[in-house]
Amino acid sequence: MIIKKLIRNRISLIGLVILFGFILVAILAPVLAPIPEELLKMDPNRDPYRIPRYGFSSTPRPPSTEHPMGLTEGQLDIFHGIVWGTRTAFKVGLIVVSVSCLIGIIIGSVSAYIGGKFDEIVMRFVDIFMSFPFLIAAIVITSVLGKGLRNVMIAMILFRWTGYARLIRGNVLQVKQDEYVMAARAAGVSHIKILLRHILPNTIFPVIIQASMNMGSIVVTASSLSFLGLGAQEGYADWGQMISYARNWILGAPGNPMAYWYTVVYPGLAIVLFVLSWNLIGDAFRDIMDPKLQG
Amino acid sequence: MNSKLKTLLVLALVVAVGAGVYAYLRSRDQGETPDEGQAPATDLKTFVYVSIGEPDTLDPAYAYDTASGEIIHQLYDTLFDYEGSSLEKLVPRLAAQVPSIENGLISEDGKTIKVPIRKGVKFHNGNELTPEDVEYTFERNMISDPVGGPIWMFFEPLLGVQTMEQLIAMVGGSSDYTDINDVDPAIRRQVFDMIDAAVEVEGDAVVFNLAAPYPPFLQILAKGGSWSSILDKEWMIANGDWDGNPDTWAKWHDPAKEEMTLYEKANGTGPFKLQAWDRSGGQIVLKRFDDYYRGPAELETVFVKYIEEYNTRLLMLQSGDADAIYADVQYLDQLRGVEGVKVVENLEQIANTTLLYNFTIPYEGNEDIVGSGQLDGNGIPSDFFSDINIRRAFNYAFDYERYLKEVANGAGQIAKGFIPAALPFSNKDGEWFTHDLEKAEQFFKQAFNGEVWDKGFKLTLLYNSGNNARKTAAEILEYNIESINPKFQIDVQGMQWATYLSKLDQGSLPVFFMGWLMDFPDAHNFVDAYLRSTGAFAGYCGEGLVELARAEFDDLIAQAMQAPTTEQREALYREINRKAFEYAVALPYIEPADHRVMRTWVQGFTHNPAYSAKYDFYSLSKKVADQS
Amino acid sequence: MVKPKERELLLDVRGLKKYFPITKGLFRKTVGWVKAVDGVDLKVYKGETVGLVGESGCGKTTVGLSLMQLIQPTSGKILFNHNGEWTEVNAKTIKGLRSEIQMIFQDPYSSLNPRMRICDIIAEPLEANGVKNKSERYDRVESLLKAVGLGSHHMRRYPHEFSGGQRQRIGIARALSVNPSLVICDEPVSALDVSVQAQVLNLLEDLQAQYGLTYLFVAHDLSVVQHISDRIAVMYLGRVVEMGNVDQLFAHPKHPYTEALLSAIPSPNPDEKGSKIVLKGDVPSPANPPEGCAFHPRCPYATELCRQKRPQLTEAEDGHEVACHRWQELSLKGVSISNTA
Amino acid sequence: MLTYIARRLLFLPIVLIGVTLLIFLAMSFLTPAQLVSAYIKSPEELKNQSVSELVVKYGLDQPVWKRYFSWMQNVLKGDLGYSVSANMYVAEAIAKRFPATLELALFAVIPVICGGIWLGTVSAKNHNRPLDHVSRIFAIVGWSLPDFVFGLIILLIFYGLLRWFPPGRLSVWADSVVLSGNFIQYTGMNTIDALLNGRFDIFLDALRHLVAPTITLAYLWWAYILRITRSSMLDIFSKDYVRTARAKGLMEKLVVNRHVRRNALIPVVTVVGSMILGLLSGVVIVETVFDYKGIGLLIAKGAERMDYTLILGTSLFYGVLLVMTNLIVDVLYAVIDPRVRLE
Repeated sequence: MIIKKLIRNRISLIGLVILFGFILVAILAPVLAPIPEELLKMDPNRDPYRIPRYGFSSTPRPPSTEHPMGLTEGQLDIFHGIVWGTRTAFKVGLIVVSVSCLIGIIIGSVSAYIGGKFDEIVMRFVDIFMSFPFLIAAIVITSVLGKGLRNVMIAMILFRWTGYARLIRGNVLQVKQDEYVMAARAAGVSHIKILLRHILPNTIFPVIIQASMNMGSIVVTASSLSFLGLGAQEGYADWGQMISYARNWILGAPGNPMAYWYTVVYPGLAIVLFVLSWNLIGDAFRDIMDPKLQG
Repeated sequence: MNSKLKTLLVLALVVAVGAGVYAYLRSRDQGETPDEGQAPATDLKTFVYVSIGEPDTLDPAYAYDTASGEIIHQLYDTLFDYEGSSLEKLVPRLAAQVPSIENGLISEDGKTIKVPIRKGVKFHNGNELTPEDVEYTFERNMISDPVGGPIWMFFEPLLGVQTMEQLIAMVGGSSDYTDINDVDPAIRRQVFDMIDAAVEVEGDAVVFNLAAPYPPFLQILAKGGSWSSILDKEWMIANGDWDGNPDTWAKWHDPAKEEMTLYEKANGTGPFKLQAWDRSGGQIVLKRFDDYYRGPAELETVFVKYIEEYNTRLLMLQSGDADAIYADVQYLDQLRGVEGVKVVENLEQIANTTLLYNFTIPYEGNEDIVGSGQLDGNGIPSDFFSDINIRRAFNYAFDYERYLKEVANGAGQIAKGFIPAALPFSNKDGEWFTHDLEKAEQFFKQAFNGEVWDKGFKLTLLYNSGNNARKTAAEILEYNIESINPKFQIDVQGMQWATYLSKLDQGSLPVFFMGWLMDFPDAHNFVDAYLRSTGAFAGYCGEGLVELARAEFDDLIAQAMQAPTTEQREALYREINRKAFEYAVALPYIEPADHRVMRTWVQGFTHNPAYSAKYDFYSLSKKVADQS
Repeated sequence: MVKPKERELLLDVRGLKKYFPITKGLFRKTVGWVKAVDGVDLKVYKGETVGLVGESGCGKTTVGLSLMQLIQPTSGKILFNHNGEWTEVNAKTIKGLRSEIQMIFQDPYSSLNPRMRICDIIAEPLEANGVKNKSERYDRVESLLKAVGLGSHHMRRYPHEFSGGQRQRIGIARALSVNPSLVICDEPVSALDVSVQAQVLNLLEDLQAQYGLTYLFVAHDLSVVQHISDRIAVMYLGRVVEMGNVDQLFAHPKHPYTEALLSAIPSPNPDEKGSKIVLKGDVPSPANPPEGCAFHPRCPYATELCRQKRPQLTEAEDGHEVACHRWQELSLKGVSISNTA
Repeated sequence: MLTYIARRLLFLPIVLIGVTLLIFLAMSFLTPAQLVSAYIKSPEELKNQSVSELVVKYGLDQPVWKRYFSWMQNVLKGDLGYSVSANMYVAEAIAKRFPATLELALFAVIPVICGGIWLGTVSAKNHNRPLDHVSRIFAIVGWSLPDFVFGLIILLIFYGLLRWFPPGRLSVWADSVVLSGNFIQYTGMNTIDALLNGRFDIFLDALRHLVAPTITLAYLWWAYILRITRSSMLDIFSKDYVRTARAKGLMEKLVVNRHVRRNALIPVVTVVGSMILGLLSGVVIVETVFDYKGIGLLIAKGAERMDYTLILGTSLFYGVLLVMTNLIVDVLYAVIDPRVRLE
């Protein structure tokens, strides 16, 4: 029913089409951008996420028949990076959103359900996490655990769950007062079952919508971290990192500001479209789910 | 609420429009159209240099980084300077004469050096320079000796040790103290007496008493070494620094950098005075010192700004807001041939970059780097690089030409040994490794009795992330070694600097990159760093290297310093170079050249590779050729 | 209807109190108490229906929730006759007593989880009380649905597909699923249309007969409980002010508050002149109840004594208790049951 | 209300202790050699640096709890320590850098809020019509753009091509005046200081440097405000009192102005609080691109170098800022919306 409505809404249809395109690219990545033969010969276990480089000079090279999107700084193939970066984007987005959402939901709902002093303490704990500067956290975590996408994800998860925790807590506080919860307690249902069966199904939806809308911003945040040198391993297919490779070429050559346009336009477009699709769907989704906004 | 909102909107609009109109008027004011900006944005007496990385400190006893040296260079003078771009020929500055054996100022045994001091030189505050100031400068710097600072360069020639700690140990104290105040006062007094005796005033001259002959000593005192900047004793004492008292000096030993007197103050004899170090604004403002003894500089004001973002620096240069900027060598393509901008390239630099091998790699807690720790194709054994064949194979596998051409953008030359070609006694005509995959294969086949060739290995090659050139060097090595045998696996990984440093400190990196930029232009500075068992990097290279260095290099290096004639020195360095090749101690691959990026209106740029400053502002001026 | 004394006592509530703290200031210091229930004694016999009546805020729902231990009483004893053995109902024992005491909730719209199927809603107490076998549970659900007048085809539906009356039947089925002996009905019909109310009440009566249930029936007006109750307790500001069997209480109320409540029952007889007693003022705050008899500021018969001394609940006649200083002097107006029947 | 404020402030020390403990906990995972990287910036500086000596000199070999207590003691004495990466005492660094960021945030907030609310209103009034779609997509694109890409484009256009709005905080000539010693820096905010010193030319110069970062921030944040305004406006549109007002035949403009906007702004207030917080701490990248020397740059640099005195000091500062901002928002909320009561 929701999907039908999403399709009928023209704006969200655009979002769905773009997203579907990305999913297709992600699935077909090994076909679209296989590891070049000669590299595979040298290293049969080569990680496909590692972008092949075609030389060691840093100056980018424009698109050609061999490299349809050109080579970015360090002669890395932009097309390969974009295609495999799609998988990275989904991976990062889905993992960060689902894990932080899960943590937020557990902590927020339990805290609200138990209530009282416990709730107050947990909320102060949330405050502490919220006042911890995210950037510092990301830097410290990558120093402790090492550079790489996984650790960037851990950093993002650590400081994203608080938002979900707050959101669900508010909802649970409301639902907790409903009579069906009382009825379940009167029936002697255990607290865990009450939470799982009665409270969560009636509170989780807004959180999930929120989470789906965050998919996009997580990819942007990850790319900002790459800009600060905290993101994926260098040379790893990640859009944010590809943009940061373009960083010093954005201004082009003097007198020709478009000299290196391909280094920034392709990865930039990938990020913008990806985020846009999630936001369009999320926005429409919210309109649909919120009966107040109907008509 | 609504009317407030409107007011805010109107306000915002007014601000925006006002700013726009103002900007327009300003650009008209200066009579310039946005086309490339033929005139500097600032007047001809103001110079703006946009660099990266702020100085650590302005105290010559502490400063050991190039950014600090850059500023100290402008504020102070030293006893000598190099003539033009020469590295050997010295001219007197605050000294009245350059000492030599010929003019009798250097004793026959080379251990006593007398330096007559120039008269009539004024400090920025008007005080006149005296020989006591010079004596004070060296003694004060030696008693301060901040950890990791440059003062070892005084200790080594004058007292034969590297640090204050070693000096205390030498006179009989324990070197195992945490606080200098715990050291027996008698020993402290003894230590002071030795420092005191090392530098003495004799009439109008200062006498340095060396522990042993030290050929590059005068270079250590020359311009380019910020540590030899001459201070004003009277002013220093007035500002709370050590007053020359032999018993209280411990109070000024190894202070925190921010507590040092000259941390953000300066009173030198240099051509520029410090007007402000605006740390919150990331800039330093220098003003011309009108009483400079060589005549006032052309420029009145110099702004050194620190901006990390390359794009911003680039745009500032293009618009004429900056007269010169720092740019990485890999972006020079964008700058060459730009109207109004000149790129001065291939400036000689006395430095090299090297890939060092760890002869004894620890296994415990290091599994993420050494893998299985065995020669089974999934890792490397602890003594991997102790096998000379492995080291030779690596050295033959690296593609030096390609690095120079593609990564270094052609700037510099391929290293042939540890002593840069620009210095005397280098290995430029000797035998050295070249890119030769056949030889590399041959050595790999010999390594570990052929086991390496059969089983292969897996090696993690770490670099500190953000350093693109080193990453690429690692990948060139990876590409070449992997192409020799598919069982050879090299995994290139970036690591954050803090973690990298920590790993390095634990000695757990199997191979690592190091650069060495000279302290003073002498072969000793390089062989000491790379080849001596007490050298700067030996600690990171494992016990295996230390043993090798002790057995093969230490004596040769010491002899080379004591050699009475240049010919004898040369012979000894030739032997050192030969052994370095024979043992394939490490993989030096480039001696990078330097470059400058400035506007064409900048005149008078000179270059001396010994200078820590990229620009000697005293020699610079701005002239706009076409003022029609 | 049987005389109460011949019956076996099922529930004995003694001095039940529930105070909610009022906090204030920086450190949440307790500065007072809302005395929602302030010493309630209540006896319920097997098989009977006791109505608990009072205006909203008088504490009647709190009594119900306290009995179920859904809120913790401040003090007092709740004793329950569990197969001839007396058990004190508290947080520890309530687990074992869930299958004995059940509750029907006020709002059929919010008392059913909108995201659960009917069969699961009704089976939930069974599951919680140890019936592990799923088909056994569903068999029971099916028979319960039949008992409350719904069909087995309703099992797989969701609550929003039902009307209010049907939902309340589901609520009843849920309460009965574990075969309780005592059912606390918390205003089970107040949210329903008048036409449906009677159906539900009749169902409750039928079920009582069928399963031998005992009801504690909480309501805010007397007209509802009149049909179904054997005895009625009238509450005012956290205390029981009058208690007796339906005939006694309706015909001869002894407390002025009961009289006022009775007068508010609309009479179906158009000839009878409505002489509705309108009480002055609002119900006082339970945080700050009046001195003396809590009802005195609104009582048309209040005297100086009422202002000073709190009357105790005393037995006026057989099984008819009242808390009023003047019950003997006053002759209050009741209603005849036949009239309203 | 006063007790509410007092109660909330009572939690401030708890939050602060929590934040700092958390940082120390994280630090305890780091080896002393990792912490030394605050003092050694690059491999080139390893020449004669002895990592172990520096560890001893700066007490980095002490157990974490010991360092925490000695740090805490100093904080209670009012000493936040010295930051190696900033070359300043931490308190001084915050005092000098924060006004710059505050100035930027304040300037950015005006167009962000005004523009965002205006767009949100337009969008809501034209619900599901092309104008709604256009303004939403416009805003979502802003939200989807990585800020450094957008910032660099703005820099290229307004400085590189048009030369209108240069990077930095002041021009060289203005810097000369400010650093000459005759210019008193009262607040650290250049625009205000310039007016207080009676230097209108410097005021304009400061303003000129603020325009480009402001545009960047505004564009990136518009989507946020737009979305909130739009949905809360739509919410209000469906309310009975608005229907009544419409039914009365009130002009649409009056309906919007009198009934809708005021009520729709209530949720915006909460968002503005968190937005200002975000602006105050999260403008690292805009500050980097426009060389705007604010606190974001300071923190990024400090964190990169593991300068833990700076990290702790700024976290403490931000903890205070967060608690205060949240408090102000809550109070403001209660003031605007009579239904909200603070307990």
